[in-house]
Amino acid sequence: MSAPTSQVSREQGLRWLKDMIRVRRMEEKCAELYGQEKIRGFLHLYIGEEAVAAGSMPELSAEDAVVATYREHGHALLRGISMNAIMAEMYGKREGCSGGRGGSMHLFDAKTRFYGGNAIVSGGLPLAVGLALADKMQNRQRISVCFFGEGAVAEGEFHESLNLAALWQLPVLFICENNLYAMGTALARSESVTDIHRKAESYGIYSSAADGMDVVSVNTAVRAAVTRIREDKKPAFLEMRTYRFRAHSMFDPELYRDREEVDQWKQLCPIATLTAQMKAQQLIDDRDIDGIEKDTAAEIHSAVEFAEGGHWEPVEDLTRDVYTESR
Amino acid sequence: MSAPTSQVSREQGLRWLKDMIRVRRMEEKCAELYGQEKIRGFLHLYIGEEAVAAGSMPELSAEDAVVATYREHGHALLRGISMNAIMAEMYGKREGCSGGRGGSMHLFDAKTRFYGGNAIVSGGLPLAVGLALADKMQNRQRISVCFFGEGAVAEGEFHESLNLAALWQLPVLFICENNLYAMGTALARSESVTDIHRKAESYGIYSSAADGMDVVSVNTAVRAAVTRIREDKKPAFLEMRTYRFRAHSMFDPELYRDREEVDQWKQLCPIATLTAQMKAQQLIDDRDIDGIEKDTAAEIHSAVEFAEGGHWEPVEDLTRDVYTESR
Amino acid sequence: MTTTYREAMRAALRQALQEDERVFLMGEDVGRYGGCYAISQGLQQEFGETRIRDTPLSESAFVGAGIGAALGGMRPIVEVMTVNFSLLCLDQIVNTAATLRHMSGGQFSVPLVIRMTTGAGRQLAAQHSHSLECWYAHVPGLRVIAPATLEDMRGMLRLALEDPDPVIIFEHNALYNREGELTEVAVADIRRAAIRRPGKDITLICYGGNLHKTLEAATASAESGIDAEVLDLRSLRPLDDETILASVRKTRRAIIVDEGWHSGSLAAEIGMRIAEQAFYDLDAPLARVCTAEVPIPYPRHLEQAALPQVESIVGKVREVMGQNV
Amino acid sequence: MTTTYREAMRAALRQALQEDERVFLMGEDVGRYGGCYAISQGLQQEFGETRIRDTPLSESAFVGAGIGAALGGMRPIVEVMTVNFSLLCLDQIVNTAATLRHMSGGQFSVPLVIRMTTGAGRQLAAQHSHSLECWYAHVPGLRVIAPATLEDMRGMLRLALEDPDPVIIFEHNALYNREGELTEVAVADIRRAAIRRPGKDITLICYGGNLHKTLEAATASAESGIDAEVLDLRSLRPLDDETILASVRKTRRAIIVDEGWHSGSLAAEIGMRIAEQAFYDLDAPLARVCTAEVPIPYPRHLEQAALPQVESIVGKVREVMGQNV
Ligand SMILES: Cc1ncc(C[n+]2csc(CCOP(=O)(O)OP(=O)(O)O)c2C)c(N)n1
Ligand SMILES: Cc1ncc(C[n+]2csc(CCOP(=O)(O)OP(=O)(O)O)c2C)c(N)n1
Ligand SMILES: [Mg+2]
Ligand SMILES: [Mg+2]
Repeated sequence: MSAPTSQVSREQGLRWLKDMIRVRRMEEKCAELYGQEKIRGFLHLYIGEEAVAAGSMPELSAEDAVVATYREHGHALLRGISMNAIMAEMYGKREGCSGGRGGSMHLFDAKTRFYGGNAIVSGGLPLAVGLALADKMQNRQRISVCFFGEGAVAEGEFHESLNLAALWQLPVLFICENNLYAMGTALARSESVTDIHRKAESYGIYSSAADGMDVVSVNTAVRAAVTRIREDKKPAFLEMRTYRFRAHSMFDPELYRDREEVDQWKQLCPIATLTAQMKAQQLIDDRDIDGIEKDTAAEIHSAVEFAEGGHWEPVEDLTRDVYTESR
Repeated sequence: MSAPTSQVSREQGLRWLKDMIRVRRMEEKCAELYGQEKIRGFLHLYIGEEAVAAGSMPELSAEDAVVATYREHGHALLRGISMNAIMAEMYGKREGCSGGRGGSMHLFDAKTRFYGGNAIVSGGLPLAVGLALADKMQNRQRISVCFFGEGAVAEGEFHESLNLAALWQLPVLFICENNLYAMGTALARSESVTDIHRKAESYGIYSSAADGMDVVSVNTAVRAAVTRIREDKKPAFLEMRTYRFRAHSMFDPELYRDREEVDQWKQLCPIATLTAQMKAQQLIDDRDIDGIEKDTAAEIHSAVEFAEGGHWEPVEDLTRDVYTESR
Repeated sequence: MTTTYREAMRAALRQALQEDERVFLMGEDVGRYGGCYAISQGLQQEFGETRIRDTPLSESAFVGAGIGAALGGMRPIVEVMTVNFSLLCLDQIVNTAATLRHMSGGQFSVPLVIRMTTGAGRQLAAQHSHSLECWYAHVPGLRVIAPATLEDMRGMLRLALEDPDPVIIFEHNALYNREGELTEVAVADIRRAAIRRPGKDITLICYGGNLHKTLEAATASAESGIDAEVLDLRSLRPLDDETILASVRKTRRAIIVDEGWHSGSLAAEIGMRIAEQAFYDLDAPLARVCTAEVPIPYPRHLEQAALPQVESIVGKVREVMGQNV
Repeated sequence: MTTTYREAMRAALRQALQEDERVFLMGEDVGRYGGCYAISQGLQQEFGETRIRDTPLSESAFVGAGIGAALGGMRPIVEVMTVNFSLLCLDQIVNTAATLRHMSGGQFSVPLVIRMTTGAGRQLAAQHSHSLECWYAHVPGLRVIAPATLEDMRGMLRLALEDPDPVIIFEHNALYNREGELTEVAVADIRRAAIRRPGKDITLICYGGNLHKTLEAATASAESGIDAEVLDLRSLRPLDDETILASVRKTRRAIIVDEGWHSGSLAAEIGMRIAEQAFYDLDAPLARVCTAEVPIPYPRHLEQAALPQVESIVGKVREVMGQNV
């Protein structure tokens, strides 16, 4: 795990640290706001898994598309949606990135080609396949990246989508965030073969696994996969081995896993790991981290203010945006 | 292909010949009756694929369960449903094995545990998994066998069902009848990896392929798989490489495959092959075949008579058997 | 011009493919096989495998891929072979196609057209004879249409493709082989219901595959001196209340003919709308002729008995008109 | 005894598991997690992993496996976490569970119970807030029930398990935390609708999650001198026409309250039945209070505005009673 890290430049490392810290702190704030009932509904935190989004997003170009799940705050932020727009969305305000209609599970953004925010497990995979199909049919060079949990692997849509992408040789990058649990269901209770990335091989899709707790491993794997997709015009599959430090959602009493297991994984915190390594290599010092934390705190502060100051959509507009002409 | 055949006994060989000829002639009659509009709706002939059902059924015990598709006349007959009851069902008469309600695609029989006759591609797989689950939960020794075409492999339910059977270690035998086409869609146009039986491996399911045009190969493979399932209490998967000599259904203009391809496969006719081999080994002579043909002709004749003489269910009973209490 | 409904739809597809490069057709057996109802026969030779795209048996994935392709700037026409198999892709249609625009606060429209064959009558038995239009017509975010005339079969596809939101086209299998004169005068419409036969005594409301039975029933009723108006809905969602209510207010009686199962049919929705909005204009109880509450049986006599028929419509007309038969 | 609806359902499950060895519960997270609504918490410890069986995310396969297990002599209770995810297993429910008995000429019954949580109101947004009871209630071969009282939550499961055919139980998420007195006197019933509040001026028909809102609305209406009768359907398929019509014939007015989207709602079916069978007994147009035609929005004020509420029911009551507000 430490080997590849040694090649990290100060600049690169700082960006990753900043990205991961922004996601972490934003979500910690969200949890707090949930307690204050400012955010409602389901809220699924990504805390612990930040290295996956942080290591992936920098490899995409602005033209590429991203499809994610209900655990997508980190992806949305690092794809470039402003924290203001995300926070306002969590509040359900008009200024939110989905106009307030979607909430935590349905962040969308046309500008950055962020296609959600899908709360049906596996529901996003066919969408990503279709986006890639459109690109292929129009001879565009862009790719589509689809994030999903290992729980989605058991769904029929996973199988159908991988087959379709491979059969039609579509530029899709499937990134499975294997955090070992689907709600309370451990991987071994949902898959007869738990080596997820091998499943992609049965469709003839290039596939590999990476340490999802290490942003460098993630980044290396994503870079290789993206290069391959752009060159070969074929899909690729990555399994990111990671872990969520928090409960599945704010309703989860976490009866299904031991404190010790969680604590062990927390030792692998991607932020702490990268920080420690860069410090050990004297690439950064405490002031760098303090700077990031301070900037992030300011960003969060203003995002919360933005959200607080946002507007409720008038009730008269209730049936807006159901059809395009009704706008 | 000829190697295993050399071990066929006269008795064994005659049974297979008889089974295959009964299916073949029955279906030829069905095609004729379809032309006369005695049989209506969809009619999917199994002609060319008889070795699969013929080689499989003898390995099952009376307690085992069978689940099939809309191309199931052969399976139904060789599982032990009388030709009378099958033919009457094709006519839609009360005396049919489904009381006339199902027709060609929905043959059912409680006595022989024949669970249909499912016209939704892949729809039968979960059912077979559930039958096996019930057996496992009740500590019964029986197994469930599920036949389906290679077209079903692309469906999500295929994936979900194989995973469930493997995960829960259920006694199911999945038999994929790979006849290379799903209606007009060639396998290579529906699967990125066309080596079907390898897919089962990604669920950790024991799997192999057999020559579905050779009843001995089929039988050998099924026997091995059934033994394994009964011993290991785990599912198994078989791919039978076969071909349908006729159109997909009576509506199919067969635009998608060449006459030559069909003719080549017809050279591999399982009935002709076995007949020739047994004759060469002087295990049988023309009189044996004549005998089978004569008996079969008589069986068919009386089945048609039975069906002709059957009764239409009165219209007053239209809503019968929708609910159990309405009987 | 004399033509069949099948040829009319094929012509519509051909024209759409010719006029707009973003249009493509995908579905099971639309290419090599020529379409399971032979609708797309010849199109793959003409437009190639990319634009007449055969799919594996993966309803959920290829419908979802259609949604994605629509988002990506294409104008996909996805053929789900029949409504029966659409049960395997309902999640994509309801939870993605129908909701995406709303969930994204209006950022993403899904200009997708889904065609499905619907209906019973061909002795295909319980799993292959559904009429689930009412389910789709229940879902905000979808537009649902059903051609019943040659002109609509020829013209609705183009209108559907112009729509920025997902449109489901239900084509009744009984129509394809029907022949008729394709007039240049009549134009397709996916927004307004059409009066296919004016009348003053009672309004018969129907759509798709039942229009012709209903027209026959109207003709037969005329012999008993009943002048029935026949209204073809065309659009099942949204419903054209204005045309429906205007007709019922005129005739003061209505029967809805619908091949869906009786309970929870689209006929119920239409009846309820009339009951809510034109209660005082009615001179007789509302009525409907729907399919019996039974999975469709295979034998012809039972299947026919289960479905709306000219005779059952005529019988209901007389009943509502107070003519004891 | 004071208890919650959640505890009532858990007690019903426990009793079913204790009384019949063939009964088992399977679904996503019913075991280790304790059920996503904590219904089955503790049951896996008590009955083991075999009978409280966690499934992978494979709605189609495990519902289909439930059908197969029922055929194999078990009495499975399959929990589909919420109705929203049931879109992934509709094929198994409609094309196998509901049709098997009929297709096989009465040879195979499917004694399967499927439980699903339904309804909106918790700000779960467009994909997690469906109320699709009407879809299921449309399908011959299924029995569809919805408990609205503690007694029914406690008692319906047992009756469902006694049924030889597939039964779908819809449990509204808003009920689980509700507390109340579980009386020994009241008994559950899955065949007859129940009058939960007798009244003479108007019948308010509702079910499941809306019973309590409707009762509140009846109480509020009483202040305006309107004596509303509240009818709880209990069974959504088949519908208990007798009880419905008797009530409407008495009060001569009816409003149906239903959390389904307005168009094509179950409310439409009930309204249409009244219009067909009790037309001459009505003194006012029929009316319904349903959910607005919009995928459910996330913000509370919009979600609440989309759903039936005490105020909107009261408003409709006054409108139908001719009280201009
Ligand atoms: C089709 C479907 N079934 C069930 C659910 C309920 N559900 C939401 S998240 C979840 C677990 C998903 O786990 P995984 O895919 O591993 O993603 P993670 O939450 O671990 O990131 C479940 C069962 C759902 N949203 N969609
Ligand atoms: C879910 C579903 N989609 C489509 C169909 C229409 N259809 C019937 S048979 C068939 C081809 C199936 O091919 P395969 O599974 O290989 O079986 P074969 O007919 O070759 O025996 C199709 C597409 C169907 N019955 N079910
Ligand atoms: Mg997970
Ligand atoms: Mg095939």
